[in-house]
Amino acid sequence: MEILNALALFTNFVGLPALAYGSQLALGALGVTLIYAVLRFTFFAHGDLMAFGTMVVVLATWGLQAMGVGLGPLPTALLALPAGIAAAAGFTLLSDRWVFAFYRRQKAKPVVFMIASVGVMFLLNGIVRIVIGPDDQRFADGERFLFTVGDFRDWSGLDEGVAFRSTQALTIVAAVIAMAALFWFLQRTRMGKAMRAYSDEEDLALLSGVDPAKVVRTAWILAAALATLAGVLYGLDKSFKPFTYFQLLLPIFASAILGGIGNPVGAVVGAYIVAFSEVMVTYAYRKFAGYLLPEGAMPEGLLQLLSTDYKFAVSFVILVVVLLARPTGIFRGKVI
Amino acid sequence: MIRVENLVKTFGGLRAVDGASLEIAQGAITGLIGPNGAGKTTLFNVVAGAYAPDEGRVLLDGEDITGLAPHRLFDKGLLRTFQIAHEFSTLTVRENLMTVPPAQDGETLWNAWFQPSAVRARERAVREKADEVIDFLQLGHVADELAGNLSGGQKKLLELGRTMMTEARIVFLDEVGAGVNRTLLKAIGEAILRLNRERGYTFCMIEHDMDFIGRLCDPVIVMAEGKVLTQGSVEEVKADERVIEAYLGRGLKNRPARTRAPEAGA
Amino acid sequence: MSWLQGPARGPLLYLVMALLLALVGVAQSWNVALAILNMCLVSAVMALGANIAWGYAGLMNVGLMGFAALGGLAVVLAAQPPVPEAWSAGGLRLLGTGAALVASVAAIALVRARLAKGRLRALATVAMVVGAYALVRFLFDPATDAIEAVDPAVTGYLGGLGLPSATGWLLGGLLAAGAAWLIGKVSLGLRSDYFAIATLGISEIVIAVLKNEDWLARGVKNVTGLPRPAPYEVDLQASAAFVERAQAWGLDPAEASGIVVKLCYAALFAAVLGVLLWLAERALNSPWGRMMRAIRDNEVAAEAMGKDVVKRRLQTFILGSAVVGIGGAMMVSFDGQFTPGAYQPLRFTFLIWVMVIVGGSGNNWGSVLGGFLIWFVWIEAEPVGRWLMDAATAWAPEGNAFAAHLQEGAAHMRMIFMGAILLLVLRFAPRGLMPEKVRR
Amino acid sequence: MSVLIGETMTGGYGGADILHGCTIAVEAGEIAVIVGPNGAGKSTAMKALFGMLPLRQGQVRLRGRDITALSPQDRVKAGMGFVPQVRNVFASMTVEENLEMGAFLREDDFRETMEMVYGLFPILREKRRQPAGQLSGGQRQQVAVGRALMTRPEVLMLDEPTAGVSPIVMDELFDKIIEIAAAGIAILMVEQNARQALNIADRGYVLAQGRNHFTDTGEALMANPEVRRSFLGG
Amino acid sequence: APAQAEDVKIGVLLGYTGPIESLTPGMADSAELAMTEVNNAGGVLEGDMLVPVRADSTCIDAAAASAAAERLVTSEGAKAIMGADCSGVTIATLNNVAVPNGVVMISPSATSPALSSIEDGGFFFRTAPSDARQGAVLAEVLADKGVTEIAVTYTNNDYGKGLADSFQAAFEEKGGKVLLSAAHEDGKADYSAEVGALSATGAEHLAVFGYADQGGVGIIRASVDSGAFEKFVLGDGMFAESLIEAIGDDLNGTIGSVPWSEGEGADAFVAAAEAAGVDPDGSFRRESYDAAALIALAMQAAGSTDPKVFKDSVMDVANAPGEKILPGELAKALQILKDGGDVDYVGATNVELIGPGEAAGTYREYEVKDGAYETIGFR
Ligand SMILES: Nc1ncnc2c1ncn2[C@@H]1O[C@H](COP(=O)(O)OP(=O)(O)OP(=O)(O)O)[C@@H](O)[C@H]1O
Ligand SMILES: Nc1ncnc2c1ncn2[C@@H]1O[C@H](COP(=O)(O)OP(=O)(O)OP(=O)(O)O)[C@@H](O)[C@H]1O
Ligand SMILES: [Mg+2]
Ligand SMILES: [Mg+2]
Repeated sequence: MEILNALALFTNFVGLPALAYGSQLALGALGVTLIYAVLRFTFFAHGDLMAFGTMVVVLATWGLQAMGVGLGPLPTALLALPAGIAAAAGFTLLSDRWVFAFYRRQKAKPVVFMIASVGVMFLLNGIVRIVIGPDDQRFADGERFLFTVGDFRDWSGLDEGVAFRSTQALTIVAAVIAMAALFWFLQRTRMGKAMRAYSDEEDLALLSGVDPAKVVRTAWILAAALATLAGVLYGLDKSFKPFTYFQLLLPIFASAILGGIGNPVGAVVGAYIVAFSEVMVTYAYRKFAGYLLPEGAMPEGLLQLLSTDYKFAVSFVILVVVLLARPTGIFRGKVI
Repeated sequence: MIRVENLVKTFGGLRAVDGASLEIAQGAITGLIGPNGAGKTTLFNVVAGAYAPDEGRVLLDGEDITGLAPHRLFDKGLLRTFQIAHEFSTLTVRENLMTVPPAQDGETLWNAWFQPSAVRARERAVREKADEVIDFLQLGHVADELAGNLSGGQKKLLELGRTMMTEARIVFLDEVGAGVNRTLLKAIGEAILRLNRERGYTFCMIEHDMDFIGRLCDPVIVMAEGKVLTQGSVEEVKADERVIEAYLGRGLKNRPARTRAPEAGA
Repeated sequence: MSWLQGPARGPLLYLVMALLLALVGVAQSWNVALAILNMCLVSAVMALGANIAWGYAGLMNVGLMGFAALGGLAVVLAAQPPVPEAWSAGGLRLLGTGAALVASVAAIALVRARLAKGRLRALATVAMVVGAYALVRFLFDPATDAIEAVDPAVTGYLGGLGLPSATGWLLGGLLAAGAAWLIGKVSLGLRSDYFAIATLGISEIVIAVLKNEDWLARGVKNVTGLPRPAPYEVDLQASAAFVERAQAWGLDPAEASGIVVKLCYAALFAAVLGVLLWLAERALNSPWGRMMRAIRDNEVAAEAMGKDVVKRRLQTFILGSAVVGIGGAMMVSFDGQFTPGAYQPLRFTFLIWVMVIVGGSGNNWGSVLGGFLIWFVWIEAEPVGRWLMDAATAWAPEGNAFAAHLQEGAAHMRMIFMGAILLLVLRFAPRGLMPEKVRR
Repeated sequence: MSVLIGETMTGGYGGADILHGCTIAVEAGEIAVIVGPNGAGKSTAMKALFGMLPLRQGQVRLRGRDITALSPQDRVKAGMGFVPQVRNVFASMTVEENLEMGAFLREDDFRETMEMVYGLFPILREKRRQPAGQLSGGQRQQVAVGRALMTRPEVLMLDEPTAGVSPIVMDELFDKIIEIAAAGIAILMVEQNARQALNIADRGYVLAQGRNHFTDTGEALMANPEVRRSFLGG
Repeated sequence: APAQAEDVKIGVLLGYTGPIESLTPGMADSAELAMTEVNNAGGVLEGDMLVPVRADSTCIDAAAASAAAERLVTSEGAKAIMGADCSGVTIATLNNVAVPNGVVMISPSATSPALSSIEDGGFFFRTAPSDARQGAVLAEVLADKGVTEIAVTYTNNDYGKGLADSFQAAFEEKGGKVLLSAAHEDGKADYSAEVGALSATGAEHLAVFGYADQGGVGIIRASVDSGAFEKFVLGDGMFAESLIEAIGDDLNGTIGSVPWSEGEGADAFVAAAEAAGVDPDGSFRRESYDAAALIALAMQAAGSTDPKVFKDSVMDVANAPGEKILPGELAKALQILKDGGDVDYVGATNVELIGPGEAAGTYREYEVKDGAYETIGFR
């Protein structure tokens, strides 16, 4: 019983939150990794692209809610998702036409693309805030929980409860599916191979008959879709605020790099490592130990390895340590 | 001068060099041939310090140099070229060459900042030397071109040129001839001979052009599947049935169907 | 436009930059122009530092923020008066902790040197590291607690050495160089983006330490009122001679004092920038610079040509970081305060990168120009952005909901304008305003 | 009439012209070989024929149709195949994927062609699952040629296909090329193994400084003492 | 002869972009509401109209904030600055711009103790009360409720840290115990680590000293979702209607404190704001209104728009004696001052400037009941 309590406690405060947060990062990292894999640069505007796509979804959701359309227990935002994806894809395609295509023709270095993407980031940053404002926006509806702490306690008879939110479940499932799909797409499909070929050796890809325009277009559309999906799921779970989306960028990059950039599986694994290291290293294990240790042996201290002040630092320490052992990430990512 | 003992280098499950032992004699021009993928380049890389071997040792004049960093080996007079050209692409051809001489005055910041005249004097000497090499390799018209813009063959020449910029004791050439025009290659061969005779350079060269090998090398070492297959003079090796089977082949089976003579002109 | 490609391009662009600043002086005020100029100079120093690592050696240092912050910390440590109460409360114990730390590291090194490689050595190392950690924490925690308890609202830290402010710049360079040495040792084995993210991570760690270790520089409680290397405006205004002189020039004393103080800063900053630029140019155009560019282009070949790539990389990384540290120190001196919470990657890392790339990586003068231009735009984007928004909504009648909504977002036009300028400049100068020179 | 002809091609990489009115043509079932010193513009001429270089003057015609303005990928669609001199494999993709990329535009079943390539270069079958970037120099070259063979083009252009391959593989390759040409495909290649190449060539071009210096049958060029001395290494 | 009526520019220096960009528009609106009210009442002095000029402090970038302030003062000619917001940039702009140029600055939100002792030449005031007082108030509230153990989380800046420190000191003095005091960074994506650590203390109450639309709400949401805490104690930064909207019924039972004027001050502000179409709900909006109002009243009282003159009147209008002035009554106040009378500006937050010109503040103790803030009492 005590062991079960300890397990429930751990699941509730470490396991599930880290898994959900990891999945949120993973969806973002998949987009970053895709752009890197195909277009060979670090896309700084990804956080703000997530915000942009989500913004459109929020507006559309409000519209649907006003019309009384809904999905029952599921959030209405899922219904509005295509609108957000379309808008984000439209934006990326336009920005490619007006910005990135030029540097491709110039055969500019990756760092120039990167800085150009910082420019796009500034633009998106302003657009999103002018359209919807910098505030917190809520657009979640439907059932918030699959089961709450109380439900779980009643059901199991344990002292400790576990809560599981529907958005957490959605995010985890979406992350895994997106990873598998992207992996399959890049490895197995004709288009996926064309994309990898294009990224490896652009001129040679042309000589094989690959249509560069199509490759680039597909990459942007997929990235926009991933960004919007990531943004919406995050927003449903927490809330939508543009600044937070920008702040997501660093952990997302860390995840993608840690797993080995360019590799979808790496992005997801990296994301889970970042998330779990944040939560596990800073968790106070006192209560947990209390369940496992004999009666009355509850330790005095908090049994916290590091204070949460250093939570962000912890994930970066882990990042650096992992990179020292595997210099191109866990799954041996690309080096450009 | 160089002794390779039981060298093993694996990549994952693949044993690229699989217990090769060989010796390169002082003052000789040793040829290294073998089928594609025999492990020749990998062997070079291990000897030159680019890879650490899984097993075995490399001795230079009796001293164990296994696993020394490439720049340390360079200091000991061991030079190498790369099969796939490794030019400094945003430096000009001349700068590429001028980079090579070791321990240049201007390569420490202190001198660069506060000893300009000494640096300038040394630069002049290095530049002269570079221009000599450029002339020899017929690269004069591209001396100020970025090395990244050279043609495939020109890059190979530059590879070779770098080894001519400094006093070396032993030079490892990895297919310097591939992609180089045969007339020029002939001149290069003569230069190699001269360096060998006059300055006492020792050479070890990988090459697939048997004429070239034949003109320069003695002895020739044949590698296959990571091991040394045989060794001997060019004639001995050419006559070896195993070498013919694995490497040299027996000439063309087909004869081209000559159709028309080309139109004149153009 | 061909004259824009010739040798006159650089001077011309600098002239344009000077005109832009003069325009601000005339249209807004000279105080604004000088305030911008001073930060332009600081930004130029930071951009120069980033360019040394990137342009010379191809090292993507995305931890600029951390080095800038360390430079800032140095100003606190150099210029603030010491806090004797804090020293007596925990200073000795803290020094003892430091000694214990050094001793432990030495002991570990010794044991590792003595024992043969193997399981025993690994075990001993781990045991000693754990022991050392426990010991250090045992000494460290009470010491810092005692220090932080000394009047936490005002001090609660050890204070500095009470030296002149500008010594902090030198110390900032040294501190950043020391950190760079450590970081470089650990992470220079990594390639391109992996190295970048590692430096980014380490800079976040540096900031986390600065924010949370209050005994060092008060953490998020900030150190304010740092001594200045220039006179105070109020003192000038109080000086009769100054007021008289100002009035003789037909200037308002307050305005004149602001201008004079800013000019003092500008002179100091320009001197530092000048020296650094001279050293950087000299190095780049020497065989050393050629060697570094060779390493940047192809490290495998450079290594085979006898260049000690690892050492040279580390050297360049340290130099570049030190310059960023100096820039960070100058900025803190200019702001008059050290606020760890203010260090955000966007402002202190990526903006500097934008400066380097827009200016032209690999070209010192270009980076400096980039520092000037981008800082200028960063600041002037705000009024221009508002003005643009006003212009864009001028058509609308009073009370138009759409126009009102746009007006609410006027502040964010700043970002749009910033982005637009960045993209435009990069469009017309894809290799930077002053691209790396090809030495023929 | 030639299947592929580049007529009086003039152009370069943005700076000075590299090609100066150079003309290259090849006919169906014919093997044409370009030789010349390093930096003569041979690769540049090949790139120009394939539309990877803007021409200031001259035109490129495929079966009489002017294709000067066509993009490289459209020329592939029109039946041309090309193996560049450098950067001619997809380094992070496996050998098999490299070959598949060669057949990217083919709708039919290409397994047979792949078998043919594996038959020609047996080592590639062994290394099927290995990223091409990890191959030895000669093996990479085989992958590069194999990729182009997968296209089954009407005009096959090879830039130094034998650089770095062993003699036995070179022979196999030339055998195959003769076979392919015999099937009616036009073959244009640049070679520094010039004597072996001219041996099997129907037509040879000697290029120097971006200009045609000699144009004749392979045999005739081999017999020309000046050509031998200046370009073929005696 | 009466001087020509002219425009008096007032800088509104807040971080419109950056970490607290979501707080600032409401603050600026509230400040401008006060100015509009003054203008509708005929302006100050001889009908001089107050013209707000916004400038971006970015909240974090001291150099950018100084440049913006420099522009406000030396280019636009602002006579006073309503701002800045975050303590760091406030101190920088005060030292580098306001004091050198002799311009009055009233910050609605900078709570750092360092500002109390700064050499401001009498130009600096703030309507945000210092943290020390609030910490004591909250400790008292809890002690009265018999709470002896608590976990604390604060936003990792000088406001949060200062409040957490002063609260901890006061609480422990009363015999309570702070089991864990953990910082949280605003604007981060996820707070489950913090909540996990805090809940492991076993404390029943969680004190949150953050911002209602920043990390604070993230902490509360994560706590409620995981069942970590059900009872929250909130600092003033957390007081906002949006918090109740965001969290819903789970917030019931939460207690907290917020600077408030006893009586109708806050309600009057709500009424005045709503009448003008400004959202009255949000952090530091009342303080912003008060700051702007003080500027106007001080000008009127001093009979001058010269900051070097009217700086000395700020304390007078803010404190007794005089007629008490609530939000929406600025017209009346201006009239009284014109007539030579005396006012005691109470405003939305019961402004009472003490010592070096900062708010002493009364606090309203509230509890959330049925999704609404209910006043328990004032301290
Ligand atoms: N980095 C690597 N990873 C995996 N396998 C490798 C790597 N480098 C070489 N190999 C393999 O090792 C074997 C030997 O390669 P090596 O380059 O030494 O051949 P080589 O004898 O130089 O051939 P060539 O004549 O074609 O240049 C090859 O089968 C190659 O595929
Ligand atoms: N990308 C480029 N940019 C500028 N100049 C180039 C570029 N590529 C080649 N060149 C120049 O064009 C000339 C011809 O190059 P090309 O590659 O056509 O020679 P090549 O005849 O193929 O020689 P090789 O036998 O060495 O391959 C050379 O002088 C070279 O320096
Ligand atoms: Mg090889
Ligand atoms: Mg060529």
